[in-house]
Amino acid sequence: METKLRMDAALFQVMDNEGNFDKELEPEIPKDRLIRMYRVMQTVRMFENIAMGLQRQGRIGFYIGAGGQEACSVGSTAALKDSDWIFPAYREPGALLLRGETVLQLFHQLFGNENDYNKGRQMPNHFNSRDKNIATPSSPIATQIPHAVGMAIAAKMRKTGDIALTYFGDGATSENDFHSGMNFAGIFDAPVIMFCQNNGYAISLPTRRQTRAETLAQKAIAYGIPGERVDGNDILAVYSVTRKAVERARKGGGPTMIEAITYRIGPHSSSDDPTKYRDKSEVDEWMKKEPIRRMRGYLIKKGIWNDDKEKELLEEIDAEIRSAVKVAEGIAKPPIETIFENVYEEMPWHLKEQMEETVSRYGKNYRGG
Amino acid sequence: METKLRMDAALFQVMDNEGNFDKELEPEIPKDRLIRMYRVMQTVRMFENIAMGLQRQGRIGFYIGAGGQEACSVGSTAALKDSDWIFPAYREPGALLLRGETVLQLFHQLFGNENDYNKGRQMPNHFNSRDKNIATPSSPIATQIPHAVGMAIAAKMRKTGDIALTYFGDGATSENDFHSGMNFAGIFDAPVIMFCQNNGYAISLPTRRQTRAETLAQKAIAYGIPGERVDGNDILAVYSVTRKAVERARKGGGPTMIEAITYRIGPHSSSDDPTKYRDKSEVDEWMKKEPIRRMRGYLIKKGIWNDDKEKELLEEIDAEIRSAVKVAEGIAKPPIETIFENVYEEMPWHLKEQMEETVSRYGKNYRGG
Amino acid sequence: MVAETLLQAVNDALRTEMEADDRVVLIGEDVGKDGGVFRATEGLINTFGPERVMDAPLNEAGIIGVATGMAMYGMRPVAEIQFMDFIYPGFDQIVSEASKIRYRSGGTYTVPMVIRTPYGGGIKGGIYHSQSTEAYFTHLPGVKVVSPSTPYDAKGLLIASIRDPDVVIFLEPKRVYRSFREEVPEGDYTVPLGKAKTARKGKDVTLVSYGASVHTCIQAAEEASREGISAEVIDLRTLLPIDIETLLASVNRTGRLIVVNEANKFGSFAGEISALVAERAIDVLSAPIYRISGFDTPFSYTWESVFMPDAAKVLEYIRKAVNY
Amino acid sequence: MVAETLLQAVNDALRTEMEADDRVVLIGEDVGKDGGVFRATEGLINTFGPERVMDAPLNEAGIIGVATGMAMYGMRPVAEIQFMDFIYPGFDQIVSEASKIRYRSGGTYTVPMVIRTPYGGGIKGGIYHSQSTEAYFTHLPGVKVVSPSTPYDAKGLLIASIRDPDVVIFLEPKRVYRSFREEVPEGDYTVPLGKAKTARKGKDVTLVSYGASVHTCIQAAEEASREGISAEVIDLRTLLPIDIETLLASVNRTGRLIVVNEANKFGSFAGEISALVAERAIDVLSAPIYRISGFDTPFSYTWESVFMPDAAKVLEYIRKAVNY
Ligand SMILES: Cc1ncc(C[n+]2csc(CCOP(=O)(O)OP(=O)(O)O)c2C)c(N)n1
Ligand SMILES: Cc1ncc(C[n+]2csc(CCOP(=O)(O)OP(=O)(O)O)c2C)c(N)n1
Ligand SMILES: [Mg+2]
Ligand SMILES: [Mg+2]
Repeated sequence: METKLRMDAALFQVMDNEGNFDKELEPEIPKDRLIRMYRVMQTVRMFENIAMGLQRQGRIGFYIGAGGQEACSVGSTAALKDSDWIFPAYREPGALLLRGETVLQLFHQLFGNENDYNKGRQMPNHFNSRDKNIATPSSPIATQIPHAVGMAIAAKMRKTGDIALTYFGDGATSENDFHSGMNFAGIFDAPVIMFCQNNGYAISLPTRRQTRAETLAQKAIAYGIPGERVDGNDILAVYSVTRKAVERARKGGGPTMIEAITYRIGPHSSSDDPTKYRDKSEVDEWMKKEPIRRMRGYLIKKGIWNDDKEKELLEEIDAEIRSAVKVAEGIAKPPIETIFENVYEEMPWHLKEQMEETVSRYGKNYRGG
Repeated sequence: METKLRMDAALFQVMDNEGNFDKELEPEIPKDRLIRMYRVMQTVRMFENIAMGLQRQGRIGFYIGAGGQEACSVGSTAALKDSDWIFPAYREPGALLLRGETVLQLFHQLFGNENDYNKGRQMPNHFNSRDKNIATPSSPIATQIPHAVGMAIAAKMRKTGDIALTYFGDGATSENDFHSGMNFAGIFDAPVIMFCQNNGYAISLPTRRQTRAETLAQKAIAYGIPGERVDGNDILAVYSVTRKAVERARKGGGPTMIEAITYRIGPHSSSDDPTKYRDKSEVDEWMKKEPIRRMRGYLIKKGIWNDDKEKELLEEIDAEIRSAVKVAEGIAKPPIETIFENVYEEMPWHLKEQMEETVSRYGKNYRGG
Repeated sequence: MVAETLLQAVNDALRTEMEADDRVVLIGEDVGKDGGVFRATEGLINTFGPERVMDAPLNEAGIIGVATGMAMYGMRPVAEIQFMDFIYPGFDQIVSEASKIRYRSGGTYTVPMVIRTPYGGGIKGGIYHSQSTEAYFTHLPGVKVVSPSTPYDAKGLLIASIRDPDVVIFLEPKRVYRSFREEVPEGDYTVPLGKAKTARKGKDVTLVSYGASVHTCIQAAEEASREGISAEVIDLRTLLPIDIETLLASVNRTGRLIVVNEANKFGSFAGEISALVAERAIDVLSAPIYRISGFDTPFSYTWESVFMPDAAKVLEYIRKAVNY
Repeated sequence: MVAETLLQAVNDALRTEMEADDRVVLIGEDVGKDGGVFRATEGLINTFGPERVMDAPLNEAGIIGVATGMAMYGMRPVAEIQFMDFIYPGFDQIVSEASKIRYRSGGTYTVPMVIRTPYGGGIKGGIYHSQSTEAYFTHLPGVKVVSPSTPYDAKGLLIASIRDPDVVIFLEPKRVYRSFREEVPEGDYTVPLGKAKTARKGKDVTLVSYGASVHTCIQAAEEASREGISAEVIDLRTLLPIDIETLLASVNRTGRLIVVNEANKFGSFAGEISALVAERAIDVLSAPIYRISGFDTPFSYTWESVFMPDAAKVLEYIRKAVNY
């Protein structure tokens, strides 16, 4: 009659803060791929620095960064096939970039210009890419989780072998849609990965006030599915843990929840003042575990990286970003008619009427003054 | 770094199917109290038989029974003080009766007459009793769980020492309000008991299709709170497990979730046909574990019960119920004006207008034709 | 042709589309073995198996959210919510997600999904098994809202809804589920979304309604005709987008408008209909625009029949409008 | 008297009531140390401690459901939902529970609770930080719906709401949060629920509005006066129950009605206002009842200023109404 439930609350790690790594645990990732992953991490970080500047200058309306969390999205996306589906939140530009989305395209989104896939309808950092199988995020927290499950169930019905992965934060685990998604995933054996970036805070609320559970991974037990904990600033560990979950899902083993322990270095968003709720000493402590430095340490120790390459890379990225800003900022807003499009496949009479009235007021193809 | 989480999935039991009991585990309950508990169990069962008959005759509109689950509500309510709060679902007439609510009052509710506390506004079996600290249930599943938590937090603020207990089913654990309630209970250390009657089905859905988790009690792990499993047809075990949770809550130890394994003998409700989704053999199997027979066996083995007493009791209850039906059925509906009352504390103009129009159509104090 | 109840017509539509299109899948509580608490999905699991007739756990957000993900992938999910009163735990998935996915993604993702749910009074369901809250959906850009009043329309509208590229909230008047039978074509046909039906011709006053109340209006119109009053009855069928042409054409002819529904009156969809006419045809009106709706109270168990507008009440307002 | 912004007035009201009544507790996301994302609860945790200023986990159903339980016990919880756009995960707790507890229990249990939330556009919040969905609450028996447009009213209405024995949905126009200051009495005063305010007297046309749009109406009315048109502006303040007397008295005088709000037009609360007048005062109208609202699309990030009605648009309709 007696069953014991157990779970390792231990954190899976492959490398230390300096990039020293455990050869036994080191995943096999081709050298070029490693460098590409590193490049994307650096791009995300530099992108953020520049975007935050644009926000402060009022050139974009808002920004919400991923600084400190780059290993999470890049490491886990690297473990997927490009045909797998990703349901992001707002801290995963790394997923898009690793899949080959351009920096320019991301800036189209930030500026909400007419090349933005979203047609300028969403706040900055709501990146989607249909072409790259990356779904359309919204602002309400956790709502994408059941979508990922539905997509995974559909892919399973269609026997494509594709799986879905969804990103969300520690705060999101309190939301109802987390509960819905986890439970449906378990019951329908969905090939889906629930990737939780536990960055210690939901805006101002520390994780220990978000739940009385010691870990977030143990929430998986409630749904009878495996839960894993990984050092989210160790990209090799993130890769390996995700890989394992991917294999399980692809083999019909169902869902996995991954809790990646990480930290957001900056504010929650450009509207946030983190000094209200956390100490500088805490940030300093986490800076030692910062993922880009660790990855660089690893690459150097493996002998595939050096200072020259670093310098060259940073210059390249910087140029790419600056040129993207220039181009994207120069592109016009989507025309005023786009307000009324895509509400339905066909525009119903009342929207046509509203569009006509608006166009009569502002002019056809108006793009702002 | 390593933490092991564990939980006993074992079922706590004090007596077997014949009422043979473990002296070590036997709780201390005074003889009169035991007999009172037994009486309430029998009342619930006989009440149901008669009410289902009334429903079939069209004298009441609907019925939803507790047959087979009597030990759950009676055993757990017995472990509370009368000043503790109860947030019921719809299978807990036993809780009301044990607290001294009358059979007659329950029939007022079923007939929706003017003596019904609800003023005839709810379907049958939505029993509340403000006087007995039993909250007002609704039909949506699981919504009462956060209320119980809020009440418990308030009682803690007020330092009354009172706690709250809420009842819900296996199906309810899938609902979002379960997730909300469990998480808030944990975080705010609420003196609350989450009492889950796992009767194996949510209408037609078996529990193993409700969640991939092996037990429902393990869901507590997701919230960092203790989870217990108990034989829900063993009233002594239910009493003891609840008692432990009550003590923990009263001492400031916070919430407990209890999963009581039980079975509903009858249909989900008077609208349900259980032969569509479960076999007779399953019902027969469970009849062997039926809680009233077990309790009777225990009382007899303790030497405080016999056939004469049984006969007398059943006659008494039968008379009580029949007289209650007669009285309640004869009482008029609440007057038509009650449609408009209690929407707000003071009736706003638009409701007054609607009431006046209605009264002008049907007459003042109209009670149906 | 077979004589079917509205409920059977719903079942027929589901079966017809599931046979025709293997992207159509059902998901909901008790939709499998049990065949749904009203039996709308009866027998479908035997034909199409549990993969396409998905018995869901007790969680409406999951039902709608998971169906949304399936629709984004290209399936055609039909989600059942057991009673409209229980749609709210999944409301966010409709309001924030399904309805806005096409828009927010610039049209790159779409959600061709139907959410079916029984609504309205008439089964002694009390507060929580009787509500008509269509106004929460008619105020939501990105969804269409449909409600049939007859078996023929139910089948044709449901097939059209399943084929529709947008989110369709399909409201089934449970009071009509088994109230009468009607000849319904076998196999495949559609009734187009966005088109109202003139259920009864008339020239003195226009009654606009949908769902179960349509029958109340027809009854009242027949009684009125005995008094020499000719009432037109319009069955909207689709609430959003509303068929403004049929509505205005009728009011322009009759000069009088009464809107009838079962919802709580204040802020209901009847107000929108009234406002549309007050904006576009005020000059033709020779009487106030009356709305006959449920009371602004929770739905009453005991007083169900008083809560829901009946023909007598509608007749009273017809007289009032004509004699104004 | 102190000069306060609307945001400060909200903070002041909370502090005033928390000092006066220890049953008043706050619960919401980031309301503690952070002082709320808009700073509405700034400093309160220092004075009243974390037991009365409860930082909640990220779960709106829990915030509202737990507050409901506290209210049933006799506390006076004030729940904050960070943005109105995020109220939907907790919608069921409002629609099915808080609003119906008094009724369904025959008046034996009550829920004296306030749910505060910022709403409307004006901060470049895009689809999900800009919505005005008051129509979902004005259609809900059992709740009152309040929206202030000025600091003075904000403080007085919020104190009145906290003292009210029913559930009050308190909608704060975030566009007005910091847009101007006004003299506000120190300490305790109330502005009664259910009473509209004539924000500007006029005789040719009645503009009815609430929240941020009131200021748009006033601006338009001022521009109109330069053209010799005298527009009256009514600030409803309480949407439910609506102050029908003030509304009808004004329309009876002016004979023309324009309703202005930011919500999606179709099915919005503006329709209810129009319908009330079309039902009760149609004979006095010398022009159609116009509604100026947001478009029937999700709220637009890029086109925010076009989405929200501006004074120019209101002026256009004033002219239209007067010249009809
Ligand atoms: C339903 C909902 N409630 C509240 C918010 C406001 N909000 C935006 S982000 C956030 C915190 C999210 O925390 P977490 O899930 O840990 O993600 P993180 O931002 O830390 O990556 C909150 C409360 C929201 N977007 N959606
Ligand atoms: C939110 C909601 N969804 C659906 C229903 C319909 N419904 C009524 S009872 C029930 C099953 C409940 O199962 P469980 O929680 O196990 O309780 P039991 O009836 O077995 O005691 C369902 C689905 C409901 N009442 N509320
Ligand atoms: Mg976080
Ligand atoms: Mg059950």
